Amino acid sequence: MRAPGAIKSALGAVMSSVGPYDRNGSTNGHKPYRYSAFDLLRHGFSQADWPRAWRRHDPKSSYDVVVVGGGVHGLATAYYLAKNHGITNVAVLDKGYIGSGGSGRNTAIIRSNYLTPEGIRFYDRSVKLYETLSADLNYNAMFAQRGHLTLAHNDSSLRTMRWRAEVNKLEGVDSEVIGPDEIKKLVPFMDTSEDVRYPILGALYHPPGGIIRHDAVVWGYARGADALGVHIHQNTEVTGIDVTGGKVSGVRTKRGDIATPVVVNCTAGWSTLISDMVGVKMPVSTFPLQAAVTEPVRPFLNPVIVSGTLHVYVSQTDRGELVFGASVDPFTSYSMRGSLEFTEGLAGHVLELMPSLAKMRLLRQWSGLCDMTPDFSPIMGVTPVAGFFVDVGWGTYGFKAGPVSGETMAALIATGKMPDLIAPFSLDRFASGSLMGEKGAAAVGH
Amino acid sequence: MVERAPVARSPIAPAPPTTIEYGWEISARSSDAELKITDCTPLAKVLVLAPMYGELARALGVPFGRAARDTHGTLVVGSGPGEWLLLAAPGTNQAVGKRVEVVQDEGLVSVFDATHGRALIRITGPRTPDLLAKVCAIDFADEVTPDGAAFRSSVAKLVTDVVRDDSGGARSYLLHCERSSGQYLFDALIDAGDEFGIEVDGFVDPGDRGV
Amino acid sequence: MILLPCPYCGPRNVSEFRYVGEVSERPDPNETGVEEWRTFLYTRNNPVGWTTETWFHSAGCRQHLIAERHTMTNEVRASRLPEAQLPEGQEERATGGNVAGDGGGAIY
Amino acid sequence: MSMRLDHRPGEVIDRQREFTFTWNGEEYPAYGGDTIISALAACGERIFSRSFKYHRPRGLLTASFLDPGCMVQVDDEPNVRGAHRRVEPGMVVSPQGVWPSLEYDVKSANGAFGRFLSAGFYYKTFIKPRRLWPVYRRMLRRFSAGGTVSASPAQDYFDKRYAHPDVLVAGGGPAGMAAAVAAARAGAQVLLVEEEYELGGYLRWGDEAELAALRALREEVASSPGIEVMPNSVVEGRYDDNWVAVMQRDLSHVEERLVKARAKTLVVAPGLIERPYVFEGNDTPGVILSTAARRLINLYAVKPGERAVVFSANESGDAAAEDLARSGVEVARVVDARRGGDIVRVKGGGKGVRAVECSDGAEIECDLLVTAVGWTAPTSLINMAGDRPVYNERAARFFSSHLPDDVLTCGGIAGDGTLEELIEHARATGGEAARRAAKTARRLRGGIPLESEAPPAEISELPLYEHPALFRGKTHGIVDYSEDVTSKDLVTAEKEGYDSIELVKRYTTVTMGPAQGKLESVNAVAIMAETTGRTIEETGTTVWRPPYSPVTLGALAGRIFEPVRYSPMQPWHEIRGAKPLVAGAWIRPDHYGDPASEVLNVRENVGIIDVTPLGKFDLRGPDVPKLLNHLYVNRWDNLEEGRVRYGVMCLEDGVVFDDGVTGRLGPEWYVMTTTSSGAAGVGEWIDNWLQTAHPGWRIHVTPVTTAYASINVAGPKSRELLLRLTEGVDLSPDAFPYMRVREGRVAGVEGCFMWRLGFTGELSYEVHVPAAYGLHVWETLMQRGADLGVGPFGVEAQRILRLEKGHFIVGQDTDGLTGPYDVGLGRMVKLDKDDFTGKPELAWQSEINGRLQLVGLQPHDGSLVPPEASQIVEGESEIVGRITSSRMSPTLGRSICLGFVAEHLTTPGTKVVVQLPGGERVPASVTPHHAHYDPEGTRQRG
Ligand SMILES: Cc1cc2nc3c(=O)[nH]c(=O)nc-3n(C[C@H](O)[C@H](O)[C@H](O)COP(=O)(O)OP(=O)(O)OC[C@H]3O[C@@H](n4cnc5c(N)ncnc54)[C@H](O)[C@@H]3O)c2cc1C
Ligand SMILES: NC(=O)c1ccc[n+]([C@@H]2O[C@H](COP(=O)([O-])OP(=O)(O)OC[C@H]3O[C@@H](n4cnc5c(N)ncnc54)[C@H](O)[C@@H]3O)[C@@H](O)[C@H]2O)c1
Ligand SMILES: Cc1cc2nc3c(=O)[nH]c(=O)nc-3n(C[C@H](O)[C@H](O)[C@H](O)COP(=O)(O)O)c2cc1C
Ligand SMILES: [Zn+2]
Repeated sequence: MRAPGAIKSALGAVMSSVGPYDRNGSTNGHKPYRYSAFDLLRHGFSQADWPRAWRRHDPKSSYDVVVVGGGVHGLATAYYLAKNHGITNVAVLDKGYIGSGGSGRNTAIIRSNYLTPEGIRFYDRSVKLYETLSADLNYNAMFAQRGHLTLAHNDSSLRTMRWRAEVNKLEGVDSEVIGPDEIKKLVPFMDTSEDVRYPILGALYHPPGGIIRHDAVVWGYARGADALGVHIHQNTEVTGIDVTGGKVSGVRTKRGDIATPVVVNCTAGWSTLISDMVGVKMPVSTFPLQAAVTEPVRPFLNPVIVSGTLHVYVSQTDRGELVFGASVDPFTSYSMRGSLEFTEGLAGHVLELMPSLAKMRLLRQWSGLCDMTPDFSPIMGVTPVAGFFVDVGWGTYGFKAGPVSGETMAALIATGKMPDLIAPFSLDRFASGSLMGEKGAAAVGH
Repeated sequence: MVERAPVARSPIAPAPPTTIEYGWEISARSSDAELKITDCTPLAKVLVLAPMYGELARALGVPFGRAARDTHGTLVVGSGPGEWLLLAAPGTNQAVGKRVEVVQDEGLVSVFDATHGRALIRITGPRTPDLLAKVCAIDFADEVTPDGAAFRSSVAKLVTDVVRDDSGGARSYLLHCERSSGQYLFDALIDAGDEFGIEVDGFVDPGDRGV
Repeated sequence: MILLPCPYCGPRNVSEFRYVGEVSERPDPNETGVEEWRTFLYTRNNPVGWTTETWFHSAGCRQHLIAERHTMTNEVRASRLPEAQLPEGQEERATGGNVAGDGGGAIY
Repeated sequence: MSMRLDHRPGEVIDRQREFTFTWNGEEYPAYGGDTIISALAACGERIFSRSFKYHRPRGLLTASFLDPGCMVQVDDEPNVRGAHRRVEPGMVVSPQGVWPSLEYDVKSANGAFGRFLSAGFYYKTFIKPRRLWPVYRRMLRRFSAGGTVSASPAQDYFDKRYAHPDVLVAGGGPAGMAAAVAAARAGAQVLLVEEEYELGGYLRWGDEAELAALRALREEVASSPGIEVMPNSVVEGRYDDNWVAVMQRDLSHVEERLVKARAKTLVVAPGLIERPYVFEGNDTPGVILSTAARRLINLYAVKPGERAVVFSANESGDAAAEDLARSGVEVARVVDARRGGDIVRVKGGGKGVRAVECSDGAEIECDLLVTAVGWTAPTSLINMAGDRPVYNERAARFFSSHLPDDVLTCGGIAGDGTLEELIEHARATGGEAARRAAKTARRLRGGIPLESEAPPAEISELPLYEHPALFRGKTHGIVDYSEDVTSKDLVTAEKEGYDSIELVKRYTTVTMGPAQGKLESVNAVAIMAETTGRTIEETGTTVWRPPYSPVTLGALAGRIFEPVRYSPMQPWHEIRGAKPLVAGAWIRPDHYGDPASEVLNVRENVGIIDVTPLGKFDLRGPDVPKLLNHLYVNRWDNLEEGRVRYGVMCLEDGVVFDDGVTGRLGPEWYVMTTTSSGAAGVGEWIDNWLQTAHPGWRIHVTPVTTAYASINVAGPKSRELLLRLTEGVDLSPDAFPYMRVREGRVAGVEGCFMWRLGFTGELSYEVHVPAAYGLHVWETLMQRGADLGVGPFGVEAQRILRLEKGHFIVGQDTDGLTGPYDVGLGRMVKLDKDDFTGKPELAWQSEINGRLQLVGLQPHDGSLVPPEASQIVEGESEIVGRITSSRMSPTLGRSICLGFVAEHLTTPGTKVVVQLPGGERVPASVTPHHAHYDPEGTRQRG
């Protein structure tokens, strides 16, 4: 595998060819329009139009960096390339509308209480970035840190919860195992009695966890990146990548060819298709993951609830709907049609936790694609093809990592130096057999 | 040196009143409801593994997917590829097994007494297809699963052998599952049959009729 | 719920089966090198389109089978027993439909 | 004020059955057959809810299930469709989400601020200061829509069933009925599903000719054998391979039942949904659709108002005008869109419509505006079947473009025509559906399609009538009633850059409410097309997804089937008050009151434990040693008859997967045991190896986990106890030493086998008894061992006993990356074997260092039991290990542990630092062996 340094020089070469950057990124940026309560009032009175959150462009013939995939990862990468490194000649390409992948379909759970120290540090940085994201982007993503409960229904998952709690405390992340009484206080609707099929023995309580308005994160990054000069091209499917002399030289799209020395694969569920274009084989399998919402009812559920044993997650949005998720479908597929088995299983499991919800009605189910890796951890960094970067393997958990991934991938691309936070997630860990221990938790605690 | 004769017990708690017969504790209840459920676990259950198209297969005379009675009244069920389940009167396990063992087959043959490892339930009555339609995704229409059809599928989420074995003109099915879940399956069938007025009927040795 | 045609039992709900995964050749454990073996362990083709995979009929005949499925439509166009198990000259029996002889067909 | 009319020919109310119910705290009269809303409307009520964002008063709009303003709370059930649900005597119905009351709602002040609450306003504000956001959020949450759920567990009964219709017809209007009859006549078994309480569709509120046609069709349906009719039931979804979900609501003994149908052919005949018109004031109470007016008048005999304006673009509007006139409503004006007429806005207020302003400047006073501007095709079901609907400009609605073979359409969704034409087309469709179903039936049964099959029927296409394209008038109004989204919001959002239909949907939440776009979608698309200058076709629609209409969680869950497993001794455990432990599907005794004394009893006397859940496989055939060699890391081809051996299995990635003992009972007969939780996985894994990789091996594998009841008899007096019960086995230490297996009779039961092993560290026999006799043997052991002090012990005591002996548990003392070398089993791995699972990985593993190692640990303070998962640390916060098992040892009177430590800490005697969950740090030492008790194993070998 090529050393990261090589990428730096590759990018360096292009950068000199396109001339020096304005560090403020204002060469081709425009002045961002600031949202505020005052503005809202002003517009309310004048009923004047708001400016576009991001603009449309025709694709240029070349960019310094082409990001494939307009989800949270791609957009955040572009945003931080521009903001932190002044690299603004960047295009983000998406085959559909921005957020049409997992970023627009996820159950929006944000937390950092992973199992391995590496995992915890990485996701904790993301939570920190999320905490200030609305202010940074001047776009309210409505991060609601209502607390996150992972239920334990048997000894072994309780043990895993404790394990996670202990490692988290050592990493300075707030996580604690609590008992059924405390759970009942936090969630009065929960059936904490002992004589049920899957009694609740305890839970891992993670107060900083919560949910966010996922679309707003996507739009906020898009708006922020656009303001710094990044081009966002929707309905622009990448159909091929050109490699010359072992180096990336351009991408082909349904809207024409684009020359570029750097391609970043941020396509999650479709990521092997993109990597296949340059012959980089990845240990990724695409599984559908489904979710559903109910009709709204008055708020009654504050924290986010996850039960690994019952394969179900529940949270209530501020609009009053319950948002449900489950584990991935039982076989690989690129189909997003969804299944009845999913809603049946889901409803059964939700009612085992909260039997009094039997008359709530399921409103809509949908499905997204997840790029699953063997060790339940992402693949980030360089590949054997110079200039071809990957930020994939986000599986069922990658939305929460959007900000930190963008920040670190941008740093890697711009500086050629591998940030410590993502070093453990490199593609070569599979060949070297140093898989991440999150699988360890998955194996014992589901 | 052992004072008490061993008593065999089904995994399904017998509906009172109970009695001991054929060495088994069984329910002595009798019902004349239209839809009946009986715990038939005391029947001898012999499992035969042998090549799918060998001598023994020919001798058993039943392919996978079908069930039929042999001359001894034993119900021979083609329960899997290269797998047969033989159901016979209580206590005849050894005899049934011996009858099979004498057949010469080139391939590997194994004969097991599965009496203890499995539970066996019979449901009888015209509405049995409606009951089964609540717990099993297979089509119970005559054209698809006629009398004598046998298959393994999921019944109330449990892997179960199902045999259509009409008795005396009445629709009837045998359900055969792993022992430890016998009570579970029995309860699930009663729950599903509730709306059709299902009742428990005690076990009676089918005698000469075989199973 | 897709229907998966079991070579023995006929078409059944996919929920009766367990997905084992893409068919992949196991390298000779005594010859293999790290890279080849780990590729076998972890890397899959993950195509959009037809793929050949192993399934286990866990709630039915308890046999493994090989199916060709389209990963976009989930259509299954063929299924057979694992190669090695095909009785000689009987390949045609092992594709879809009525393989279990007279009785198997009664099962759907 | 009564709005009830005299008898109508098609009315569905039963005037003989009169009763009262409660609405908003007051009693109201109703007739049988009334919906909640028709009964209220008959009493002159016009406001049934408040809108979600602006809290505007809302009344009737569609008078059907979809009616967005008619969601009410019935007892503890939220979001009941008041315009669909039949009212019952004594029902307690209340408005939702209003405070303090329906008439006076303080939140409606929002209306005045509406201009500031444009779509997406919340993304633009509450950003700073950050600490105030949670406060804003709580405030926003007050404004959420919907009713209330109560925390008291519901006792409702729901269930499910499967169905296998040849032809499933979705929609019981004239088209659906005709298709069903034709299919049945062609020999198909038909399931005819109708969302409303009776068959008939729009014919039910029609004129006399239509009512006559309705009677004829109903008669045909009733007299056709092979049609099962499900009224008040909804086709909720079409999934892959025509797996169709139907929600049946008309049953007496269950709340709702989910019917899962494998339809061989699906006929989609849902008719058309009438579309509202977008203009200022279009959500004012008193603005209703033509079909709503016709339903109210003709089905419920309710007069919708006193003085009406009708805005009509089609026959439905014209018919409504006639119905109104005939029922004594003054029709002040019919504005005909076909002749260029249009309406500009409705003036009104809290009480409803006051006047209508027309495009010619006329302002007409009235209390009712009826609109008939066109239809939306409910393409939801055909979309789910993979179809992308296309827009037809002439008919001004969407049509299917490409349907799979097993889906057909008829009726309004397929085209226009006279009733006769529609019925004829439906009959042809029904016949073709039956023909295709017959073909599928043969395929499903494994048959080969016949050569001489009937050729596909020619179904002539229905005509398409020209319809004006009317979506929005000259003013802005509500597009999505339940989400309070206006056309202005859509225009604004588009200008802000949310310029595709998918983005505008998510930004404004248009179509995301309870009707899921059935009322709103086409208007939203049209408005987007208008602002972007694209066509409706280019703009496209959003994705329709299941369910067709919202479905209760109870019905989706149905009866909860979760198989449970019990051992034959369970009745005894229950009588003895064992604390149950849920272990996967198994329910096991955790302990019988005091695990510590159960441990001591095993060490001092003899204890018996029910270990039936241990996975057990009967292996027969000449090639069993090959299989064992392949599955386990250690060697098996040299196991002699009568012996048992412990083995460890790894997966191909070299991670420990399962362990257990396997014994050789005969020349070609072995029994393998696995962990209880691993049994299923190991079984499938064996099947996989034998069926795909080594089909030539002559082996029969049979799972026998519960064919045997398994009882471990452990303790110094175990031999003495067994001597009293066993026949045919010489139990003397020389004849039956450690790690041997013997067959014999126990407590009079034939066919038992037992082996000696040392999991507990004591002399012990694991006795395997034909399961039906398990309880008998167990009871006999208890009886005959009374004087020896025999007692039961549970899983907890067993865990302590094994920890005292230092045996690890797969899954507890190992994780998803642990290899055999990490847990001290390196010596077992026989790399010189030709092949076994994980061999290459284990070969490489044998050479690497630096992985955490499993060791025995003892806290210096023997009274302190560090909780499992306590971390072992160095320095500030560096993690160098963790405790995996930890208990107070009753035998040693001190705490004992197993745990992982970094390689440099493995030397016996090394002091490590354990951080307790409270943060306190305590010292512990690495012990010389994993075993804390009798490390030489003299007791178990005795
Ligand atoms: C139902 C569901 C629930 C989830 N819940 C959570 C959760 O609660 N918390 C959490 O943290 N994570 C969750 N996830 C995971 C999370 O959604 C993803 O990991 C994350 O959104 C990935 O973001 P991304 O930007 O990498 O990819 P995506 O958002 O998937 O973006 C990839 C983009 O690439 C585009 N693309 C693909 N191919 C091409 C091409 N050839 N040319 C151009 N563009 C292309 C796609 O159109 C898509 O927009 C969930 C996922 C799903 C499906
Ligand atoms: N709707 C009218 O008022 C009206 C008036 C005049 C003419 N027409 C024309 O007559 C034709 C109507 O005949 P038709 O039979 O197609 O429609 P229909 O509207 O008469 O009947 C369709 C039926 O399907 C039911 N339905 C819809 N979706 C369902 C689902 N998912 N599950 C179960 N039931 C469902 C509806 O409740 C309705 O009763 C159309 O072409 C229409 O233009 C209609
Ligand atoms: C967190 C979250 C909440 C959602 N809430 C709703 C909702 O209230 N109503 C709705 O119709 N859809 C809701 N959706 C689903 C979307 O409508 C849509 O199904 C999803 O974005 C997938 O897109 P698709 O269905 O167009 O493929 C929600 C989606 C997410 C991720
Ligand atoms: Zn099968």
